[in-house]
Amino acid sequence: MQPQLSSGSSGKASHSKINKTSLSRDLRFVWERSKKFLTPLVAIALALGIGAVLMYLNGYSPLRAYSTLWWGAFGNLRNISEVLVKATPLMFTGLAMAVAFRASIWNMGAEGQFFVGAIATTWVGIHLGYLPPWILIPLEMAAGIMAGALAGMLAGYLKVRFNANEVVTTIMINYLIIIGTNYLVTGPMKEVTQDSFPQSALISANAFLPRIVPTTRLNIGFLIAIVLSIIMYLLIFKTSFGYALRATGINPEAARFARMDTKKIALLVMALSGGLAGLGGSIEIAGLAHRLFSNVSPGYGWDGIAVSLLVNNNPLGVMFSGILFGALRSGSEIMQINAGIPSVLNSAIQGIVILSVIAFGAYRFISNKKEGKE
Amino acid sequence: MEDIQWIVGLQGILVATIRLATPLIFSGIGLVIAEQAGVVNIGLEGIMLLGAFTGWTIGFYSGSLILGLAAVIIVGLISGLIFALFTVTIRANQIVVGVAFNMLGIGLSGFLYRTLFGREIGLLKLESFQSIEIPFLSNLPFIGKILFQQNILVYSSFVFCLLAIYVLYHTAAGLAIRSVGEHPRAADTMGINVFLVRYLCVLMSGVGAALGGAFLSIAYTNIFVENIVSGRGYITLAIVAFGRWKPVGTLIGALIFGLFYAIQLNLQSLRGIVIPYHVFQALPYFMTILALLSMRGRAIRPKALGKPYEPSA
Amino acid sequence: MLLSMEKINKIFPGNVVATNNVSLEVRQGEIHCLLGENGAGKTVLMNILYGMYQPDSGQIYYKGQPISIHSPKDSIENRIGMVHQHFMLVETLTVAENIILGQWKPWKNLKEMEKVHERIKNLGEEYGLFVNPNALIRELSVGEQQRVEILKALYRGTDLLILDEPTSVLTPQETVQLLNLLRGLADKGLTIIFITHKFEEVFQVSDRVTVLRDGQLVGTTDTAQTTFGELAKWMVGREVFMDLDRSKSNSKEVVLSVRGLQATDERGLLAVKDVSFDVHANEIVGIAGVSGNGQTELALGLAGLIEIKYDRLELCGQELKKITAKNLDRIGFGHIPEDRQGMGLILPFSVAENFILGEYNSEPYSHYGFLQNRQIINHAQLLVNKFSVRVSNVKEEITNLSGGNQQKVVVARELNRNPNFLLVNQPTRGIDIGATEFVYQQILKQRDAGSAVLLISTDLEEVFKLSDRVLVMFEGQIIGEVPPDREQIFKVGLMMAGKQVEEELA
Amino acid sequence: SSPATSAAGDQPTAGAAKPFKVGLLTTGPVNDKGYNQQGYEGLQRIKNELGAEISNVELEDNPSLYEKAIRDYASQGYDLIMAHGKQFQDAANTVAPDFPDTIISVTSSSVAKDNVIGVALDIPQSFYVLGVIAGSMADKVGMIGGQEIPSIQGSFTGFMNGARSVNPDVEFSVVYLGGFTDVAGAKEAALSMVASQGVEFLLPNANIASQGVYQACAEANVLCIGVFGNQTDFAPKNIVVNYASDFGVALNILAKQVKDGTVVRGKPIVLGLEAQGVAAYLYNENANVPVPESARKAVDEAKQKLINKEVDPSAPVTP
Ligand SMILES: Nc1ncnc2c1ncn2[C@@H]1O[C@H](COP(=O)(O)OP(=O)(O)OP(=O)(O)O)[C@@H](O)[C@H]1O
Ligand SMILES: Nc1ncnc2c1ncn2[C@@H]1O[C@H](COP(=O)(O)OP(=O)(O)OP(=O)(O)O)[C@@H](O)[C@H]1O
Ligand SMILES: [Mg+2]
Ligand SMILES: [Mg+2]
Repeated sequence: MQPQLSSGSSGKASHSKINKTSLSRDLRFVWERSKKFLTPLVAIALALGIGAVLMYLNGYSPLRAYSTLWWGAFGNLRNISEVLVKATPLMFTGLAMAVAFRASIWNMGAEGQFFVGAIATTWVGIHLGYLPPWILIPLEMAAGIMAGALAGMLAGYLKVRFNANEVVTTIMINYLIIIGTNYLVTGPMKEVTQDSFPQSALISANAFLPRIVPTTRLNIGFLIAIVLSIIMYLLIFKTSFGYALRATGINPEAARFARMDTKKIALLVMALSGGLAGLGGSIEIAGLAHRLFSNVSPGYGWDGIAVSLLVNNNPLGVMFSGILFGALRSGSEIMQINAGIPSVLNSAIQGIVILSVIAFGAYRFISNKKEGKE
Repeated sequence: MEDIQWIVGLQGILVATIRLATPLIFSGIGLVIAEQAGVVNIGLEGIMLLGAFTGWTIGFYSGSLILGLAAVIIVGLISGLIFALFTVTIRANQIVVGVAFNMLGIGLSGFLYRTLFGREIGLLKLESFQSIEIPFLSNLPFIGKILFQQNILVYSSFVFCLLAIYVLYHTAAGLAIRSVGEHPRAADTMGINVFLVRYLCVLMSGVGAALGGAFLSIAYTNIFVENIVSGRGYITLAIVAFGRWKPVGTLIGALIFGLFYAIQLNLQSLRGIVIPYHVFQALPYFMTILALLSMRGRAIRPKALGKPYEPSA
Repeated sequence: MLLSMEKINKIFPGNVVATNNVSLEVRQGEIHCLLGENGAGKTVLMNILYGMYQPDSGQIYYKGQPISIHSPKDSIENRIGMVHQHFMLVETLTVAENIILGQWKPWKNLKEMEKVHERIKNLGEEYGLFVNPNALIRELSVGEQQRVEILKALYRGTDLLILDEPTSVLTPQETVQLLNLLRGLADKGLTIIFITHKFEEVFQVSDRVTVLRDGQLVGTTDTAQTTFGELAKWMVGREVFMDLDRSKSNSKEVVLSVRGLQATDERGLLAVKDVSFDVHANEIVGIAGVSGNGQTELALGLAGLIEIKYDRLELCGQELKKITAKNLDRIGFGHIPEDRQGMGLILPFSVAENFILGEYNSEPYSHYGFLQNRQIINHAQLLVNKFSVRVSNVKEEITNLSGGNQQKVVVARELNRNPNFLLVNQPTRGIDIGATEFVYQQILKQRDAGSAVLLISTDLEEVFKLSDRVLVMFEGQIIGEVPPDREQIFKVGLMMAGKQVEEELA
Repeated sequence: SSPATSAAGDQPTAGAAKPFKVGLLTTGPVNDKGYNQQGYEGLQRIKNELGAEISNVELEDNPSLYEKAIRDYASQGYDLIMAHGKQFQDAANTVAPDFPDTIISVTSSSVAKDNVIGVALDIPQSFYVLGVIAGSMADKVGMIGGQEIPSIQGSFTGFMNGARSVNPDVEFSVVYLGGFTDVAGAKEAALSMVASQGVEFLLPNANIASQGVYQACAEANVLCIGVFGNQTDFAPKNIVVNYASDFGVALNILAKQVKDGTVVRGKPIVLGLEAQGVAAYLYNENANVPVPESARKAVDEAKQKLINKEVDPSAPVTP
């Protein structure tokens, strides 16, 4: 009995391999489908589990925490609507990421693009406030989209023209935009009342987004997000542009071989991505804040990355992961009132969610060698 | 009289430059090592926060900064280990894992700080590293104060940089690292363990980041504050790209960034200046972008950077 | 018996059977040729010996001992060296650095490089392998790079040296040099396994030869005992040089006319210098040449994938100022690219999706910008049947297809557009004999249907089998044209090495 | 380390014997040794002195969160919701009508409307006094602020007026950090002021980041003021005076009124120096250079002038 070449079991391994491949041919589709939905769920469960351990170790009662979290998120109509209110901006930044990541463009600038969207909308909402809502609202949103798209295209242009790594440029542009916002609200756009906070004036009431449930803050912005999720899904998976976008993302060489203008696509993708984030900022202002502050976004841009990745950059999935993260954010405040648990914890939980999703290998798309081509 | 004042001012700026650059040097050099081996770690911000928290907390409880540092290094290693596990072994996308790390770092450091030190206690301080005057050198006319009257971590950041240069460009290990970042398969055929090399390099970036963070909480100042890193992790990414993935370039990048930051603080404090201070605040970020463009992207970035290595079946 | 590999099995994902119970025996001090068509399993078998791949089953005995090789580290320790088909050199490092890579203790200081340079020089003199130890790899020619690969092995000290298709990138003189070198090494007691496609080389240099076909061992024999014809039969399983029935080309209508074309490679060096030629309708023009003489750049240039300069270029009677996706589409252009997986296919996409690459944006597959799934699937089904691609379901990811079937998909897609001008580059690389024959027939069909075909291949047999005219490319220039009759093959072989050879011989 | 909450039930409807419930909302950590901690200490006072059932929420500094946070409290039957910061004004006004029985206080706001009641200290006044000390001890004075928000701008204005009143040719320099978390940045700002501007006396007002300034003063050995609480042990030799403004007092007054139902709706509570115990100035006798007698006199005079409205601490000044 001589020693085996590779590890002793390799002989068996080879057989099982053959069987597996033939068997999987039949089962593959079934498996793929169920896996898609199961993985995120398991991942979330795991993340909450780890969160519970953290709480327990630090002397909090996880049970109490999560029950309040649940109640705080879905306990009554208002809480539910608040979850959706919080989900709205996350869905926009999430969509922005989904589009970019599908094309393997690492747009880290959703935060800044969200800000410029908010700025543009505020400006329109204040200076063109006399216009009737049915003109003003589309107009202010268009402004937000334009602003975000331009911010996105700037990084896109630097990428295709100077081949400047978009991860770096978008992050730097974020800083510039946020500092710029600070300047605007302490200077040019500052409300002109005595002892006022660094904030713009209120936008005209004509610019306010109609609310869906009058007694809550839930506004049509949420519906727009839902509709856009569906549109983006169709765009990416059902149109020829989406085909080109995904092809470029996976294998630029082949894309160029197929006579796709990869540079143009990169620019368009950055514009689209930025536009979505910008619209998010726009709706944050028109639907909720009604005026510009130095910190319109508490990091929605960054959360968007998680929102999108959790569902393998699938726009339809973004609806759900957006609501999930919305619930985490919204519920965690009640959790703080009633269980005294610092809200910073949910940032940690979000991080763990991403990692456990990876650990469960949800997206070969992102994580395997095909992507490595870029 | 006026020009004396002027020279003193300049000296002040340069002293500040060094201090502001130190955390960036730590995290930057660590990142260079990882990226030379082909791994991008954008999770620095998170790891720096964990480092700042650990160093301060352990230092506070044990009363010993050395223990604090030891703990920081351990945390850096653990972070690096987990990062490598995900990016090298599981081969997940490196950007994604980095983002997760940032969220984790912010959340965890904040949460633990709150639960350990509650709210009533308010904030505590511990004795931080004091600056050490290097005999003779520290008395040199102009530069003495700038270079040789800093604290131990400042000096060690430069040592860290020198070590990196030595290892990367003067040892066989350096050859291995660079080949792994450039053409992992070729390295593999030469009997180099690609995974091992990448693990070790990522560990280095973890340690560098953790130390960079700790510098803020136990050397530069003596307290931990939530989000004390305030974006320095992201700046590091830019600086390394600016430094063309080389230790020296990164060192220069960090110093330039520190210089601009020091300058902006000074310009702000000038009396009767009309330009809004935001312009100065924006300066460092703006310069980073310009620097990046000036390289026309044909920067010599490791070919396999960001690409997981798939050993043949 | 220095080495014996027993019953080696290797199956790749997607049921690609690379080697099937292959056994190989190599004697101490011999030069052992490994012969076989593309995709026969030669590289895989050797990669297994070198520890790059792990076999699913099988055993290796080396110097009488059963050994297990889990990684190149193990094979290196066993003094086994390999020169890979695709060079394994780090371009940003110097020759010397590449040679000692992984050999030194991690903390050893690079100052001691001086000694290495010395030894490299000595080795160079001993074996006539001259390279500047200080040169960066990216500054070296292909031939020089190969010398470095061999030096790597010699420097480490090697008893068994494997060379995978070393001559496919060499000029005939370089080949002669190499073969002499190998002889010398063998006489010094080194054992050599030598993979090639070229029979002459087998007879020139080898002691024994083993033939693989479709991943299976056909047989091993003393080179002296066998003949050209027998080996050929073993290799392809039947009479070689399948004479494709073909009518004479008789078209005068020029489809592609190029004058003074220039192109640079990614390093910015001039790779194609002032090339001019015509391709007529209903004609196949073959471009023969050793790889790395500008064919790749020429092809990419004509496909509009890299910037090129030219004095004048006419496609289908239209003068083009610039080659763009648009005017290629308008003219009807088909392209079978050199690098199937890197360029021709998108591996994570389904077979069906891959079939519309390049037409994804045009009717009927896209209607008002929306993909028409039914049309796409039907289209795929149609082509899969018509070109007999082996695939269970066109919705399946194309990664799971064998190299040959992947190539069939590309060919089917490009020919189906029935282009006026068809650019074909290395159409049968890495695909098995069946597929190869099929591809040949398809290309001929296309030509008979009136297309102008430009065929680029490093495989002389292929060029001569298919072409109506043969152009020979050398160092970025077309240095001659010959009719495709077998008598010319030798002459072409010389031309491929550049004119100076003729002069030397004359 | 136990979370600072009492047994507030998970369900919004409170128990039978209705407890007096007070909630605090801040836009940052309540351990910031600054503005937010002031509010939190007030809350503790209310718990201890009025036996109230308390809880607090730290929000991200993001306005679109405020309305919900206030509602969360109101809908859980809280009697007094203390929104700690002017930035809550909009949100408070929006929510108030839906919960008429709940009193919502907005700190640093001098306006009131029905059950929304502003609770403010006269910031410029109290910093005017600090300015007097600075002006009489130094000719080059520096100020380091977190962001350009009213409470901080106002404090600087008052401070500069005070300094000028005793030392006409005193020079000022101001740096805004653009945030409240970068301790290192704050320290560097202070050090560079000293190094390049020759500043001799520093006033921080950047919540937690102020810590960096105290440290800088200790290292560069320049004088400074400890704001919002006793900061002496962060720079024992350099802090000459601590300013402890106590919102706690003001909030306590309001809470008391709410508890016994004597609260006057629609009337803001603005406390100046005249009110007892809202603004305390603790001299540090162990400082390298203790505040000289002359200066202390000047301080008392200034206080009188301010109380009698003889000087306007908010008058525009140029640095
Ligand atoms: N990494 C791989 N994954 C899947 N299949 C592979 C892989 N490598 C080789 N194959 C398949 O194994 C078979 C043998 O390939 P191999 O490279 O050994 O052929 P070869 O004889 O070297 O051909 P060539 O003459 O072109 O070098 C081919 O069908 C190929 O498609
Ligand atoms: N990962 C893979 N999956 C599927 N097929 C593969 C893979 N890697 C290689 N192959 C196929 O195996 C064939 C042989 O592999 P190998 O790497 O030896 O290339 P080759 O055919 O020898 O290249 P060449 O023809 O240039 O000599 C390739 O042509 C390719 O089609
Ligand atoms: Mg081959
Ligand atoms: Mg091969």
